[in-house]
Amino acid sequence: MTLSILIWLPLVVAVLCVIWGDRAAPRLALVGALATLAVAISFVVRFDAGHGMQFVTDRSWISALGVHYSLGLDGLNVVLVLLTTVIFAGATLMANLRADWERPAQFYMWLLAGETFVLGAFCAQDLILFVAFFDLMLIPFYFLTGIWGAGERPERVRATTKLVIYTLVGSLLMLAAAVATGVLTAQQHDADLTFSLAALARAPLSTGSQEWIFLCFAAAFLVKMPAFPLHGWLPDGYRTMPLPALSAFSGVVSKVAAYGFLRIVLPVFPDASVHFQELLLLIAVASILYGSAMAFSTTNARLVVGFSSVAQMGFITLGIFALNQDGVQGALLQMINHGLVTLPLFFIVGLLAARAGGSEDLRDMGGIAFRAPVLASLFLIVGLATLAMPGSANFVGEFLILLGVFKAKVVFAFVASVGVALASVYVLRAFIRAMHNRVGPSVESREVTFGDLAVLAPMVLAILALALYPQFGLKRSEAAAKAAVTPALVAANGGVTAGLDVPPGWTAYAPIGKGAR
Amino acid sequence: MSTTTWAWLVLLFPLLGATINGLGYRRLGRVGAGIVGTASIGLAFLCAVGALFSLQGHDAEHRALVSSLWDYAVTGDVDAKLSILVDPLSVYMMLVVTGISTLIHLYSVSYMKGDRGYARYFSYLNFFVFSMLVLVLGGNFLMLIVGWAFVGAASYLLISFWYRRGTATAAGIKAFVINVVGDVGLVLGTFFVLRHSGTLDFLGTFRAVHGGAFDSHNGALVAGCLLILVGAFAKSAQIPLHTWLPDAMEGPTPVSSLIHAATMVTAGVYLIARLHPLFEAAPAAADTAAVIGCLTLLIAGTIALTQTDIKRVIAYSTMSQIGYMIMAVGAGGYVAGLFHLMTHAFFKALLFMAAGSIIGAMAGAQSLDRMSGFRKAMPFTFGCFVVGGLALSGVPPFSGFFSKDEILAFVGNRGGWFVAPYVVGYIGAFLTAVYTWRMIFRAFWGEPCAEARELEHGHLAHAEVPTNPANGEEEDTDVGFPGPEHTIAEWALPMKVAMTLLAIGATVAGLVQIPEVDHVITNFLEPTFADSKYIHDEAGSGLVFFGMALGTVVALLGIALAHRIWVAKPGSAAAWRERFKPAYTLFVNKWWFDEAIDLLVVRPFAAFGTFSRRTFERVVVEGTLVDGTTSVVRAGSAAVRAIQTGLLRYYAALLLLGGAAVLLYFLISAS
Amino acid sequence: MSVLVLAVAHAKAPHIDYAGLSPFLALTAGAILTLLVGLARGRWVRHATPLLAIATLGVAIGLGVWQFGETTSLISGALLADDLTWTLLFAFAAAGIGATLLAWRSHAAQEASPGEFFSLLLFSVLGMAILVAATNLVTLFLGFELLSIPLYVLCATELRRERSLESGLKYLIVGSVGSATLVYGLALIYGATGSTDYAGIDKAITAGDGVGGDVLLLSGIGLTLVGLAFKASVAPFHQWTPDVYEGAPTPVTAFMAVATKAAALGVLLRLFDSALVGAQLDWAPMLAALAAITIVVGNVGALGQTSLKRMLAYSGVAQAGYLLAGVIVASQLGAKATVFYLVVYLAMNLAAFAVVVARERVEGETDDLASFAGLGRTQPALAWPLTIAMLALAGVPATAGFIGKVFLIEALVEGDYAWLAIVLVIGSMISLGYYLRVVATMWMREAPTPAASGIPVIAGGSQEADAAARPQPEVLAVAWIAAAATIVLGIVPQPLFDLAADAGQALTGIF
Amino acid sequence: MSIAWYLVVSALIFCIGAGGVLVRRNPLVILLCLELMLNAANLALIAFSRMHGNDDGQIFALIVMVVAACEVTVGLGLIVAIFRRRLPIDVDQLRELQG
Repeated sequence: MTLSILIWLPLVVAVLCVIWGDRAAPRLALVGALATLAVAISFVVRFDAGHGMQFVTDRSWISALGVHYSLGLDGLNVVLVLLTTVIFAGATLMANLRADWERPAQFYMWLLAGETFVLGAFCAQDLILFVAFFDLMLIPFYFLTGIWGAGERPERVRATTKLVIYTLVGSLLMLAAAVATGVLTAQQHDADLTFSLAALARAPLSTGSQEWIFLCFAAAFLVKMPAFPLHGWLPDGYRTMPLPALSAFSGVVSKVAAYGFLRIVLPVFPDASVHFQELLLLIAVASILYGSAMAFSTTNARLVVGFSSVAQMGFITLGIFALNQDGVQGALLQMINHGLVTLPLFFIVGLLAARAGGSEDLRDMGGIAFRAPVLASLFLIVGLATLAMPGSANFVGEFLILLGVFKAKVVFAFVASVGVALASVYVLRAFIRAMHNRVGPSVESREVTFGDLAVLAPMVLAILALALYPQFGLKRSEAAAKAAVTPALVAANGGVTAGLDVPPGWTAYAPIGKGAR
Repeated sequence: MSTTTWAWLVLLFPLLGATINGLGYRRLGRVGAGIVGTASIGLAFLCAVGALFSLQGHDAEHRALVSSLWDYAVTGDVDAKLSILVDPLSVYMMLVVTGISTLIHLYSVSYMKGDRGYARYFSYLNFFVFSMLVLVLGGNFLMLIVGWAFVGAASYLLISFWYRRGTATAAGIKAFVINVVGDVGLVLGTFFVLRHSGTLDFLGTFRAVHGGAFDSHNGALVAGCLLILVGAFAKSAQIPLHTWLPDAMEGPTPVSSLIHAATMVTAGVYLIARLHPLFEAAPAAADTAAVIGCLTLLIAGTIALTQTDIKRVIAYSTMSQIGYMIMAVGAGGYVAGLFHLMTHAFFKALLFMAAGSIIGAMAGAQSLDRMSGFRKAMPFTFGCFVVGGLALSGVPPFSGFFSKDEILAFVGNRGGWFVAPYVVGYIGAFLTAVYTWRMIFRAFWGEPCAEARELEHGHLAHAEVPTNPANGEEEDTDVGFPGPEHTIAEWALPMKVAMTLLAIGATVAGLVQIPEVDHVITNFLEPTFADSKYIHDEAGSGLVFFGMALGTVVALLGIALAHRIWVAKPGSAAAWRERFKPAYTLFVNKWWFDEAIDLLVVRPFAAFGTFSRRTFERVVVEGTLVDGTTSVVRAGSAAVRAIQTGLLRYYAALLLLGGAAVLLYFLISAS
Repeated sequence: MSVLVLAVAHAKAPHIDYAGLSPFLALTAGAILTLLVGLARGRWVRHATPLLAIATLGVAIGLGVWQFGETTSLISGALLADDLTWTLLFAFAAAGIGATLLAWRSHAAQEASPGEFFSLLLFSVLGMAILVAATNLVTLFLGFELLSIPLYVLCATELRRERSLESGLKYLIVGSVGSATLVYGLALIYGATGSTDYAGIDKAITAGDGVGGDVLLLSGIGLTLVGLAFKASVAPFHQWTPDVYEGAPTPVTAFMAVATKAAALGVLLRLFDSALVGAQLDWAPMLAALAAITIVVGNVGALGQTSLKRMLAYSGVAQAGYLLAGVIVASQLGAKATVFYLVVYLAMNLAAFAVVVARERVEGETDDLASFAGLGRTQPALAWPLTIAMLALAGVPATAGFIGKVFLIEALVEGDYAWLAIVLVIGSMISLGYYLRVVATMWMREAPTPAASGIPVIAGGSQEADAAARPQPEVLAVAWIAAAATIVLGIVPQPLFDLAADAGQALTGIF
Repeated sequence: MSIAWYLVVSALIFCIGAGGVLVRRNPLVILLCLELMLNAANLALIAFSRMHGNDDGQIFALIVMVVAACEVTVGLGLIVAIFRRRLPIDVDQLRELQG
């Protein structure tokens, strides 16, 4: 069974949804999402942490441009693929709970199409293929937001356009940069034109070209995350997006950006990564502090979650640009954790809004814990996980991230740790404002329905399971993470591998000759 | 059954209790919840005893047993297994924690009867015990931190247990955040240690320390230990991170008694004792601990003198007592500190329970100003309070006397500048006696207040409109907590039993370690601290006896003074207030710590938040980065369309102009 | 007398390779035939002439396929029939067929009698073919005019509509200025090199290795560049484009948009990458600057247009900027990229214009964006092709537009014009603004109340009125085929790559 | 007599034509000016063909003339059509299309 099945299955189901029409679509989509999840699980089960890249598919797509349709799973993306399928299954279920989508067939079509593209981006092992999927990811969310989004039409359309343009701006720069990478590599090493990430990693560019290309990639990824100060699209976009789409978007789409840093930037542009390390760390810390500040000062529940994820992505960036194994491992784990908490959080925001007379303003909520203890407890668990309470996998993630940064640049670790404390402020603030204190004016407390539980319980169980055994993620990614940072380590070490524990079989700076592939 | 299995069982039962109570809150009614809650902890206690005996079975060198379930986070330098470390220290802590907890659960069974959050209460309480046990059993830094944060969370949940009270939720978030600050300190400290020790495992770290891993990096070790102290101070309410503890009194009284007196707040003491090899390798950090503890015990004592909320008085007294312990372990007197930890657990829990009983009699009111003359009305509570008071103020032969005395003797014996803490310690002892007995005299002596008189006629006062004692706002009773009807020890057997046992403990617990007579605790803990360089320096008997005498005198003087002010000459308190006006203002305002922190930390961050949202987001992010670029493009578009006049001749003109420009370029490039 | 005989005897007629010439002849014959048929009376003419036109174009394509791979010089070097010629011929013919289908029932075709309309279309196609096949300045100019003059007329065929006339006259006058400039430039080149033959010019230039100070040649190149850039609607010579596109009958606009641009870029490729390639170092920077200006002006201008045709005109300007990239680098890769993108561009625009036509038939003479509101709900059959076209023009992956851009960027980077690549992507960022606006209008806005569809009489009487909901099948067909092509080429671009590769190989002067 | 003079003259004619296109508002006159521009090119062509001594230029010139004729014809046709529609014969009035 090849990865192609995993990737394209959702799209096939999406088409079926359109064919079979509105009545069948919701269930069909749900089945499709769950099936994809099952396939993903089967891959994770068969994945062997020991052997680098696995389940490789590699056939020439556009030979004239040296572009290959090549997919593969390794430690970096295997768990993220699982996460993606989980989140989308959850999102589809979420959507199923709400019956009143207009033109449901199209809604589910776009949702599942989105899944295909995200999975593609995660599995792609060819630079152009990655870029293609990366840009494509956005289109479904464009339609989902624009057609089914909240708010009055003109504002909605404006918000949607803003969202797409600002996130695609980066992507287009990345397109140019990606092509440049391939061409320049071929020129500088007098090799055949190839965009295979593995090959590109083996033949690094001259520092000069690396640097401008790095900046283009960074722009793309930082906007998509989003990181401060490139988050201008976030407030409107998040306020508008329908919740299922939003939880998928914030849950996994933002991760693709972080993943891109690991998969592409660090291995292919090691020198630039070292050169710009401080800049990126600075942005990361700024995102942490700014995101937290916004999260504990805004009163819109959605935006609390939204800006909290700015802060979380800041942590992830921080870990990646610690440029050492601990940081990267932490970042990878944190991606999973954040994905797992985002969906339930947004779902709970939806439930709270439903109980507060449709308002998502914290000031209109409060005091429902007594009549909705289950909801309160679940919110509490998710909330504590979000603020990375020790005992949650999120903590392990942040622990590793901070440890990595601590080793690399102590100061950043100290400043960033302020963000940990701030996280507790905004999470508890939201929790208390929603669940505790006196009952809000127009609030009627209701317990969660079984349908809601069907969404929440599995996610919470997943969070707890990962909390008990974070090693699940760590042991799978260890080797790959090591490999991903090694080029940067070597670059930082002045290009010599002496005194570094370089993973076996890692060959730095081996130029690819003509006909290498 | 092996020692570690016993220990795992100790962990298991509270967790089970918490889960059962948490999930089955609908099925098992009040009785069920109470039984499950108490029984689970009781079983845990029995298992702890089991662990004790099976540990004593090993010979002294092999009394540090590690057992781990699975890899928790093992990658790179991080080697955290899900492991526990069972050694005399952790067993000692286990016994204290489970023992006291059992009694307090028992007490709660009746005390919380009127409350509709009953099952939730017990599940939280069980969860707390579980967390505390994780803390004391954790075999590596990560496990320690996990337990550390769990107890913080449990404490948060229980502080804001009556979550319809704005004051309670505020106190909860305050406690949680300060504790998180502590966690962060602990984590960063761990990094410093981990960087050179290369392992998170306790025993491994100690081995590395003894192996001289830090000889060349002592700076790092000191920094690490100082950061770890931040964690310890936050948890143990040492200045300046103590401000959450008084507010934490928002929680139900048994909670205050268990978490904020007997167990959790003493975690800092345990931490320093646990990591003593590090601190002994970094004397600067250890001394800091001693100094801070010394300051805390003094400052807390002074504040306690002036507070009128009975629970807050006891809270400050707790701070002060923990100050003693921190001072002790900072100075190297681990056994003394831990000994005081145990005795303090007994008498402080007892005092809180008694206070709870009075509050019950006062229908929820907590202000000393309104209490008086309960002596006849509640003889049992009175008795317990007196025993607790005597123990607290260190009157022989009560437990507090021996433990406090051992601490001071040890500190004094260190000599050098430790003389200062020594003296301060006795001043603190005097203050302790004064504020303790101030409390007792005001509550039990004098004219019986209305509630007391009613109680003498055999029925319990009942507030028709229950109000929040903190700010007097009306409770929102539709959710039925805090319970509208209250309970007092006199009328509730479980409370009586629990308090009696504690009273006995508070009385006799000191006898296990009488200087020159027996050293049960020292002998028991010996294996853990065998590597300490202070383990063997006993205070000379001269110093010991002098200290004993001095302690007794100081305590009695304090009691006498209290009696003079609040009993012999009622109303002379006002005169004293006048005489020491500046001091009084300072104390009654709690040395303005809250205000200072608010000014230095809270406001800046709040301002930052508001600035970000109101100004930066609007002006820079929206205005400049988003709208700015957009408007530039729009302007360009307007320009292009403006040129598009529709006038044919303009087009031709532009065409020719363009042509001319191209031509010009080529001509220039030609020449 | 005898002198005359001698003269005849000595006058050696140039050898003519009729096989190679056949497509041109077919087009000519078809055009004339159509014209004649058009003279006949009866309603059947309206359907006969377009069918004839399509047949002609079909035949031309067929003959082109037959001749494909051959490289023959026709009429003693006046024309060169090679793969570049044929590839582009296919493009022109395809565009012609598309336009014919769109024009089939348009009143533009009815007002100017259908025969004239379609034969003019065919002549224009012929002109394009000659233009790109030309290997001689004279034939170049001839083709240029043969392409332009019929278009001037076609623009004005809706004689009753002022805008149509206006656009016609504007196009004519500005166009003539353009061609005057062109011919003057050609004259100067001839003067500088002494030959009107590409080969000769190339020889002359390379002989005088580079053109260093040759003022004459350089100004010649400059003026020629202006003339051709004008046709390709490259800024700042683009200004006629929006007005003419908006004013002209939509089928004609569609034809101009795709075919004219293809022709202009074809000839740019042919002339600059073969005859003038020796002077590349001199003209490339200028061309690059023009390309950059064009990209910015086009994209910026398209923002905030309410007329879809006008917006497409500006977007066409921008796309011309992209297409120039391939010419500038003067490399095989560049030539291929340009040809590839030309074909893609043809598909994308045909789809878009087809939908516009379909809407016009219903809504009357309006291509106002507002009239597309809610199309996604009311007529998905129309909304989808337009959506695909817009996304493709914006360069979204899985459409041919994306691959075309990748190809162009690759050519630019390889030719050391990375900065232009950046300009290109910045341009496409801006372009998202208006392309997505169209998509949003269709899918995310409410359809206007049916009351709005009061069809003006001019919109063509009743048969459209009852067909209000259903657009004509042939229009729909064009839309869907073009859209499908866009998607398919976006996923399996290889065949088109091979075609482009053959076309590129034809330019032997570059590597 | 050097080629330069011919070029100068032709350039002058070209500019005059261009100027005319720019300043005159009557399409008829504009068409005339266009003729001037084309003929400037013709002059240049012929001059060059003399210079080089080959007759390509002459042929070119002939073709240009033909083309010019076609253009004018079309132009006149359009002008007539416009006149029929009773529109002003003034290019500055034709600004329906703009922006």
